[in-house]
Amino acid sequence: MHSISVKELTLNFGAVSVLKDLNLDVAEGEFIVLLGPSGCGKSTLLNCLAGLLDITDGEIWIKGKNVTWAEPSERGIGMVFQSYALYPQMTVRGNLSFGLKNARMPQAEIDKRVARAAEILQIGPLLDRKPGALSGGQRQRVAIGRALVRDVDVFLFDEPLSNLDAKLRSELRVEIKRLHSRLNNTMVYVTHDQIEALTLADRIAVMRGGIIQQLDAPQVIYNRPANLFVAGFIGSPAMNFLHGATVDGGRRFEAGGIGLSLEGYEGGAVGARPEVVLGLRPEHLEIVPGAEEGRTIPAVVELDEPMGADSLVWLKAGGAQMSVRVPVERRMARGAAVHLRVDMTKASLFDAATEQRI
Amino acid sequence: MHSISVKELTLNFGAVSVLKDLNLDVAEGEFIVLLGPSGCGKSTLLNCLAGLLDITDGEIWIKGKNVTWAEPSERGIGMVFQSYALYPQMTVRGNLSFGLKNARMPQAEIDKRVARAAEILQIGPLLDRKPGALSGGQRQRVAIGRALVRDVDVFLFDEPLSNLDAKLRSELRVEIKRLHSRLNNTMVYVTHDQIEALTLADRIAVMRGGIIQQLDAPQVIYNRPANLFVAGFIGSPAMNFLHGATVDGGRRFEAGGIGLSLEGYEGGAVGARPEVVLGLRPEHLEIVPGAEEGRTIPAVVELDEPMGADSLVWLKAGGAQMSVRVPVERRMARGAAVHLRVDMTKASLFDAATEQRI
Amino acid sequence: MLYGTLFIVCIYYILPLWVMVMTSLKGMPEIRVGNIFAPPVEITFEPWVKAWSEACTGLNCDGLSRGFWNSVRILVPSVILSIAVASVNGYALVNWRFKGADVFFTILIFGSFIPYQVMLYPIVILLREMGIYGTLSGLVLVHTIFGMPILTLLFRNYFSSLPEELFKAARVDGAGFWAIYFRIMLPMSMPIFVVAVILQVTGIWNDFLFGVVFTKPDIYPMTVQLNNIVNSVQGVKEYNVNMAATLLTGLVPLTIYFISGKLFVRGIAAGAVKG
Amino acid sequence: VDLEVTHWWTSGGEAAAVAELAKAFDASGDHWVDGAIAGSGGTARPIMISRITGGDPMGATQFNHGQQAMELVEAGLMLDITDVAEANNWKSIVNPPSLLDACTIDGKIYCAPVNIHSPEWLWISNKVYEDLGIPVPQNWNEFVASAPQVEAAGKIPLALGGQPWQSNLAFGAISVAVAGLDVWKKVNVDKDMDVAAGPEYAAVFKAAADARKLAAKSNVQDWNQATNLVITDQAAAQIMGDWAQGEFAVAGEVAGKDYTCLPGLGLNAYLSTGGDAFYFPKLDDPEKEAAQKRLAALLVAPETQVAFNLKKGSLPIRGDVDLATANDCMKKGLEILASGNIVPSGDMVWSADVQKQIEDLMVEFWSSDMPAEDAQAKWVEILKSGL
Amino acid sequence: MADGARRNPLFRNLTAKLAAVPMVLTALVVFAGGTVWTVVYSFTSSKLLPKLKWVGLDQYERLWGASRWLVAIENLLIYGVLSLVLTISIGFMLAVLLDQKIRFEDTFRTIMLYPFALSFIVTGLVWQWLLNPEFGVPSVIKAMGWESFELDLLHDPKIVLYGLLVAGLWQGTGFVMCIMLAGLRGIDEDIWKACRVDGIPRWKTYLFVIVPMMRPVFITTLVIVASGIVKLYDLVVAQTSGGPGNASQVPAMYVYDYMFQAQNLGQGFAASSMMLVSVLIVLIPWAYLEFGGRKRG
Ligand SMILES: Nc1ncnc2c1ncn2[C@@H]1O[C@H](COP(=O)(O)OP(=O)(O)OP(=O)(O)O)[C@@H](O)[C@H]1O
Ligand SMILES: Nc1ncnc2c1ncn2[C@@H]1O[C@H](COP(=O)(O)OP(=O)(O)OP(=O)(O)O)[C@@H](O)[C@H]1O
Ligand SMILES: [Mg+2]
Ligand SMILES: [Mg+2]
Repeated sequence: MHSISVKELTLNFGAVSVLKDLNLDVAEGEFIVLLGPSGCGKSTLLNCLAGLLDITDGEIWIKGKNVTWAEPSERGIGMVFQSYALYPQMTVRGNLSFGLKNARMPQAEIDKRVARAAEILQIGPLLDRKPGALSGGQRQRVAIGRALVRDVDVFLFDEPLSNLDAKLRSELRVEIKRLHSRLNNTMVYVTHDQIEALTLADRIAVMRGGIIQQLDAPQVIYNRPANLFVAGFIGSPAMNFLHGATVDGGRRFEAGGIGLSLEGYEGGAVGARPEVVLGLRPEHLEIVPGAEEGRTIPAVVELDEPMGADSLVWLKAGGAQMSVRVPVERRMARGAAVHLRVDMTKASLFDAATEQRI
Repeated sequence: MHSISVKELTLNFGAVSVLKDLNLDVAEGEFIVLLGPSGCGKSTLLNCLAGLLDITDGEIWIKGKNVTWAEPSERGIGMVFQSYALYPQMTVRGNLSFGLKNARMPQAEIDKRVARAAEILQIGPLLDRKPGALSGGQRQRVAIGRALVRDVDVFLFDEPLSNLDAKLRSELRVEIKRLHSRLNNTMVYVTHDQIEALTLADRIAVMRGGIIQQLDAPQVIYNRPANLFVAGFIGSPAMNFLHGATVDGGRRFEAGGIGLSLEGYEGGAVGARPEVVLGLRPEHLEIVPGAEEGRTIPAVVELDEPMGADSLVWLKAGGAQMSVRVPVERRMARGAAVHLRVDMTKASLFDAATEQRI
Repeated sequence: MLYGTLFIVCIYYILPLWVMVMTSLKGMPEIRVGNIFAPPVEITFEPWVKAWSEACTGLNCDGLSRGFWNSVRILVPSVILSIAVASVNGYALVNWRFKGADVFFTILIFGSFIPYQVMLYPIVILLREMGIYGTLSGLVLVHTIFGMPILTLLFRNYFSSLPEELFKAARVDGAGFWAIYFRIMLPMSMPIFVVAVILQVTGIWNDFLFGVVFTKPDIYPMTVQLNNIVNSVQGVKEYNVNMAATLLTGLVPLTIYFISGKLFVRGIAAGAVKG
Repeated sequence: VDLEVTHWWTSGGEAAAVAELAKAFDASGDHWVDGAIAGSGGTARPIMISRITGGDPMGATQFNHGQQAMELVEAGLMLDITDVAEANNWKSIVNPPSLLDACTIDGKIYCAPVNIHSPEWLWISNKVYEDLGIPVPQNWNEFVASAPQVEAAGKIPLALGGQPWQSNLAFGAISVAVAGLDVWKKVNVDKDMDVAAGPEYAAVFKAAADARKLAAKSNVQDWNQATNLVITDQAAAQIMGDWAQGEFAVAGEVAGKDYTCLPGLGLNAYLSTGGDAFYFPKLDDPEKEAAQKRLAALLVAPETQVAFNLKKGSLPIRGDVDLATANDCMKKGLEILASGNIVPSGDMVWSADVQKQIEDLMVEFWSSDMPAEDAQAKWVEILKSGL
Repeated sequence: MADGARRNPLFRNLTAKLAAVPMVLTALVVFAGGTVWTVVYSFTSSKLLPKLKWVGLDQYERLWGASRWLVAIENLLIYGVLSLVLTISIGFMLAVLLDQKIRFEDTFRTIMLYPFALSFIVTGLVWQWLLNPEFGVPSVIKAMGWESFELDLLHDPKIVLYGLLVAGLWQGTGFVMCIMLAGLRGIDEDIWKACRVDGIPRWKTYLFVIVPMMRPVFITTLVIVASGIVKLYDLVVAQTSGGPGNASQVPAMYVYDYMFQAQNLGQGFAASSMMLVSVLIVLIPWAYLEFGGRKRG
C-alpha cells in the first residue's frame, strides 16, 4: 500500500492548466522532495494533497483511502508553511493545541501530545511565549510542532526553511532529517533549494511546468539527470554544457574543434547524432597542464573564485564558458592556457532536439 | 591616497549606538566586502559612506576629500540596492539617465554614457522597457548600470544579489567580478552571503555589533580567523569547535578524553591554557579507520548528507557534534565508529575567555 | 445563502436611494396618497427641474443651479490645494524627517478629532486677521486645514510603504526634495491620490458648516442651497422637490464613488490599513 | 448700490413679505441682494455674527431686537443710524416706543424695527368644533375643557412643533395669559424672584402641564407643519405667534370663518411685543453707508410697513398707518396695541443665555413628565442666574 | 572652504523644512493655538464676543449642572458604544461576506459604500422620512398585514437614538467594511490553510485567529469611527434636531447652541473643552498602542 498515491491529477486555475495528468506514488515512510523553479506547481501539488485546493480531475489516495474530496483535517496530514503561519496572538502552547482542542480531544491527551512535541523539537521552554517573541528558527520549529501534535501519517512541508538565513537553514535541515528518521512517517517537502533536496530526500521529484521531469534518488538525479532541464537545474555551480555532435558511430564527441572519446560513457547506445549536448559537472573536470588525445579540452582561465573550502575556476573552452572546481589552494592565473581532463564515466549526454538523456 | 577613508565613525540612532568608532581605509581599486550577521550595521555603514545618513561623529574621506557633510550626489559614488530600487515609472533608459539629467549633463553626453553602460552590461535591447517588464537579473543589471553611467570612482553595493535565486546569483556574481576587473574602481559590497564575500573580495571586513572584527583577505579570514565569532561565522558548514585545554606547555590539546598534538599549529606561542577552543573545518578532517596517537579523534557517525558534489558526514566526537566533508561516493553507515584525522596546520585555536585567536 | 444574506443587506443600503429616486419622479398628489416605495405611476421630471432651477429661498428662485457652480468653484481649488499640501507633508514626514516632525504630526492627528464647532471661532478670528474672511480663498484655506490631518496620515502611511531604497537611489542620483517628489514619488502614488481625491471631493462637496460660515450668498455652495430649499417649508413639504434637490446635490460624489469605487478600495488597502 | 441683506424669512408668507421690502428698495435705484438662510434664527444668527465679527459684514441683517446685538454694537461693529431716525422722526411715530428703546444704546439708535410680533395667540380650527357640534372655545380654559371631546374624535387637541423655541413660546404665551400682566412684569421686568417662585406662577406651570398632555400626540417639527395640522383640521388648535396668520392666508382660509384667533389665549388681552429689526453693520464704503441709511428710512416708511406687514401677517411698528385691508385677527391685534395692553418681549428683558436655558428647560418639560413644581423650581434657578 | 565643514544643522535639507511649514503652521497655529484659545476662554464669561473676564470654573460648574448637557453626554455614550460596536461588527461581517470570493463583489461593495458619499444632512433627511410612521417603512410593514406594528423611531424619546443609529450605520458601515476588507486581504493566505489543516471551522477561524490578527486594522477603524462619533452633529440636526424634547441631544449641539444661539461663548467653550477631554481619552490609548507599540516592535 502506498502512503500517498496521486492518480492522473489535473488542476486548472480557470483556463490555465497548472498540473497536468500527474502521477506520483509515495511509499510508507518515504521522504519525497518536490523540486523545481518558481511557478512550476510545487505548492499547488502540495495544496492538492492537503485538500486545500479542489482538483479538476484525478484522484488522491492517502493510506489506501480515496481522499480526493475529503476535508484537509480528515486526511491525516500535517502541514508546515514557509511563512510559518503561526497564530500570532496565541502562545506556542496555544498554537500547538488549537487544532486538538477543536477536535474536542481531552485536555490530558492534549497536554501529553504537546509535551511530546515540545520534547522532540526542544521547544519546551518556549511554550508560554508568543510567536512574536521567537526567532525565525524557533518559529519554524513551532510550525513543525503543530503538525507533529496531530500525530499524522503524512507531513507536508512547503519551503519550510526559505525564510531563514543560511546558517539556520543548514541546522534545521539536519533537524528535519533527524525528525524523519525518528518518526519515520511519510514526508512531502517542497523546496527550490537543491542542497535541501539532495540532502533530505529519499527521492526527488524535479518538476517543470506542472509536469514531473524526473523522480529518483538524489544521486541518480545528480549523476544521471534524465534530461537537459534536470541536468541544468541541479548542481551549483551548474553543469557545463558543450553543444556538438557524436561521430564515429557514437564513439566520439566533437564540438568546435574539440574531440572527446566517449569511451566509458555509461549511457546506452549513443550512435551518431548530429546534435547532442555533452554535460560535464565542474567537479568531474580536472585541470591538467598537457593535452591528452581524446580526453582533454584546451581552455583558457578567465576567473578564479575561491570559495573557502574549494575554488571555482572559470574558463573559456570550445567556445563555451566552463567552470571547474579545484581545491582552494590551487590558484589559477588569469589567461593561463590549460587543459581540462574529462571523466567520461560521469558525463551526461543529451539529444539536443528531444533534450532527453541518451 | 586612500580611495575611501573612514575615521572614528560613530553613528547613533537615538540612544542606540549602531556604529562605534569605526575606522576603515580602502585602497584605490580595491574590492571590499562588508560581511556580518543581520543587524550588525553593514547597511548603516554603507549609507554613511553614501551620505544617506548623517553621522554622529567622525569623518569620511573619499578620494582625499572630506565629504563628511557633502550631499550623496556630490561624493562621487554610485550605489546599488538589494531591492534594485529602479524607478518603476521610467524606462530603463530613463532610470539610467535620471541622475545625469539632474546634473544637467548635455543630452549627447548622456546618450553616450547610457550606450556605454548598456554595452558593458548587455542591456541594450532592454533600454525602452520599464522595470516591471524585466526579470530579476535584468533589473539588477540596470541597477548596476545606474551607478555605472555616473562614472564614479566608488561603487557601493548593498546586498545586490540577495533577492535573486541561487542560479542567477552565481551568474551575476561572476559578472560583478568581471565588471570590477574591467573598470577597476573601488567597490564596497555588503552581503551576508559568505560565498559572495569569499569569491568577490580583495579584503573582507567581518562585522558584528557595529564593530569590524577582522579585515583581511578572504583566505586569511577563512583559514586564520581572528576570533571565535569570525571562525564560526565564516564557512558553511560551520567550523567544528572542541572546548578543552592546552597542556604540556602548549604542546597538546585535551578535551573530554581526546588528546591531540598541537605540533604544526601555525599560531604563535600557545602555552598552557585552561580553557581554549579548537576549531577544525569540516574539509580539514579526514575519516580514517584506525586511531593514530595524538592525531585522531574517535567518533561515531550520526548522519550523512549527500550534497551532490560531496557529502557531509555528521558525527559525535568528544562530546560535541562535528561535521566532515567527504567525497560524495563515500557513504557512511549510521552508527559506524570511525576516527577523524586532524590536520593541525590548518586548525585554529582560540582562548575561550577572550575569544581571540591564539 | 451567502447571496441571500448579501441581497437582504443590499436592500437596506439601496432602499433610501430607491425611495429618493422614486419620490423625486412623482408629483405631489401621488406622494400624498401613495406608497413611498412604489414606482411612480406617472413619471415627472418637474421636481428635478424645479430643484435645479426654480426652487426659492427667500427671494432667490434659481434653485440649486447657482450653488452647483459655486460648489465647483470651491471644490476644485480646495481639493487640489489640500491634497498637494498633505501629500508634501506625508512625503516630508516619511523621507525627510527632521527634529520635532513627530510632534507636529501628533498635533495634526489630534486635530482631526476636534469637533469643527470648536474651531469655528478661532478660525473666524484667524481669517479676519489674514483679511481673507468671506472670500473663496478663505474657504479654500479652511478646507485645506481641516483636510490636512487625515490626508497627511494617509499619505504618510502610503509613502512609508514605498521602498525607502528608491528614495535613497534618487538622492544618490542627485535629485533634490522637489525632484524626488515630482519625478519619483508622485508617479508611484496614484492609488492613494485616488483615495485622497475621493475623500476630499466627498467631504468638501458635502460640507455645509464651513460653506455657510465662511462665505457669503454669492458664493454659497450647493449644500447651503440644499439646506435652504429643504428647510424653506412653504405650506406642505414638497418632498419630491426635496428629494430631487438632495439627489442633485449628491450627484457629484455619488458619481465619483460609482466610477472609482474599485480604486478606492485598493487605495484604502495601500494607505489606510498599513500604518 | 448693491446691498446684501441677510434674514431667515423663508417660509411662504415670510418670503412674500421680504419681496415687498426688496421691491421697494430696488425701486429707489438700489439693489437688494437677498441672503436668506433657511432654518430659523438659530441657524442663521451664528452665521450672521460670524460674518460681522469675521470682517465680512453684510449690508443689513435681521435680528430680533433686544439684547441679541448689543455686544456687537458695543464692539463698534454697527452703524449708528440716529440721524436717520431723527430725520424721520421715529421717536414719535414708532409705537409702542419700547421698540425703539430696544434699538437705542447710550442714546444712539442702531436698528430699524420693521414689525411687531406677538406670540400669545391661540389658533383654533372652527371646522373641528363644527364637526363635534360644540361651540368654538373663546379662551384657553374653554379650550382645555373641550379637549377630551376633541381627543375622542381622534384629533389632536393641541398642535406643537418639535423645535425648541416653540415649546418656549407656548410657555411664554401661557404665562402671560394665566398670570396676568402685573405678575408677569414683576417677575420679568422687576425681577422679583419671590413672585416667580410663588403661587401665581405655580398656576402657570400647572396650565402648561395641562397643555403638555394635549400636545402629546403632535409629532411634527416645523411650526408651519403644526399650523398645517390646524389648517387641515387634524388638530384643534395651536399656540403660535401672529405670523401663523400668514400660513392661513396662503392656504386661503378666512379668519373668523375657517379659523378663530385668540390673542392672549383669550384670557388676558395682552400682547408681548417682540419683533424683528434690521441692523446695519459698519461698512467702510461711504456709498454703501448711504444706501444703508436709505434702506433704514425705507423700512420704517408707511408704505413699506403696510405692504410688508400685510404679507407677513405681523403688526406695523407705527400706529399711523391705515391697515384697512387687514383681516380680522390683525385687527384684534391692532386694537390691543392701540389700547396699550402690551408687555415687552422676552428678547428685551432677558439675555439670550437665560432664554436659551429656559428654552432647554421647556423642551425638557414639554417632552417629559417633569412635575410642574420641579419645572418651576428650575426655572427660578435659571432666572436667578441671569440677574 | 565649505568642504567638509559641518553646516548649520538648521539649514540641512532646508527645502524639506520649508515644505513642511504649512503643516507646522496648521498644527501650531490652528490646532494647538485654537485649542488653547478655546480652553483659555472657557474660563471667562464671554458672551457674544470673546472677552477676557475671568470667572474661574463657573462655566464648568454650570455645564455639569445643566440637565441638557448631562442628557447629551449620556446620549453620546449610549450612541457611541452602540455605534462603535455595531459599525465595526457589521462592517467586519460584511467584509467577511464579501471576502468569500463571491461574484459581483464590485457591485455589492459599491452598493454598500455609496452612502458614504452622501452628507450626513442628506442621510438624516432621508431616514427621517423613511422612518416616518405615517408613510415610511413602518406604514409599509403595516400595510403588508402586520397591523399591530408600531415603531416610531423618531418621535419616541426612548428609542429615538436607535433611529439615529439606523441612519448612522447606513452611512458608515460601508466605509468600515472597505477598511476591513482591505485588512482581510492583507492576512497571510497560509493562515487560512493552517486553520483548515487543523480542522478549525470557518467561523472559529475568523473569531479566534483572524480578528486578533487584524487588531491594528480594528484599532485604526475604532479611532476613525470614534472621532466621527464625538463630532456627531449634522446627522442629529438633520434627522431629529435633538428631539423629541432633548431625547437625542449630543454634546456638539450643546456647544453650537450655547456658543451661537445663547450667545454665551464661555459656556460653549467650556463644553467644547470637555469634548476635547473626551477626545483625549479616546486618543491617548490609541497613540500609545499605535506609536508606543511600534517602537517596541
Ligand atoms: N490562485 C491562483 N490562481 C491562478 N493561478 C495560480 C494560483 N495559484 C497559483 N497559480 C499559478 O500556478 C502556477 C504554480 O504556482 P505554485 O504556487 O504551485 O508554484 P511553486 O512551484 O510553488 O512556486 P514557488 O517556488 O514560487 O512557490 C504559477 O504559475 C502560478 O502563477
Ligand atoms: N532608522 C533606524 N532607527 C533606529 N535603528 C535603526 C535604524 N536603521 C537601522 N537601525 C538599527 O541599526 C542596526 C544596524 O542596521 P543595519 O541595517 O545596518 O544592519 P545590516 O547589517 O544591514 O543588517 P541586514 O543584513 O539585515 O541588512 C540594527 O540593529 C537596526 O535595528
Ligand atoms: Mg510555492
Ligand atoms: Mg542591510
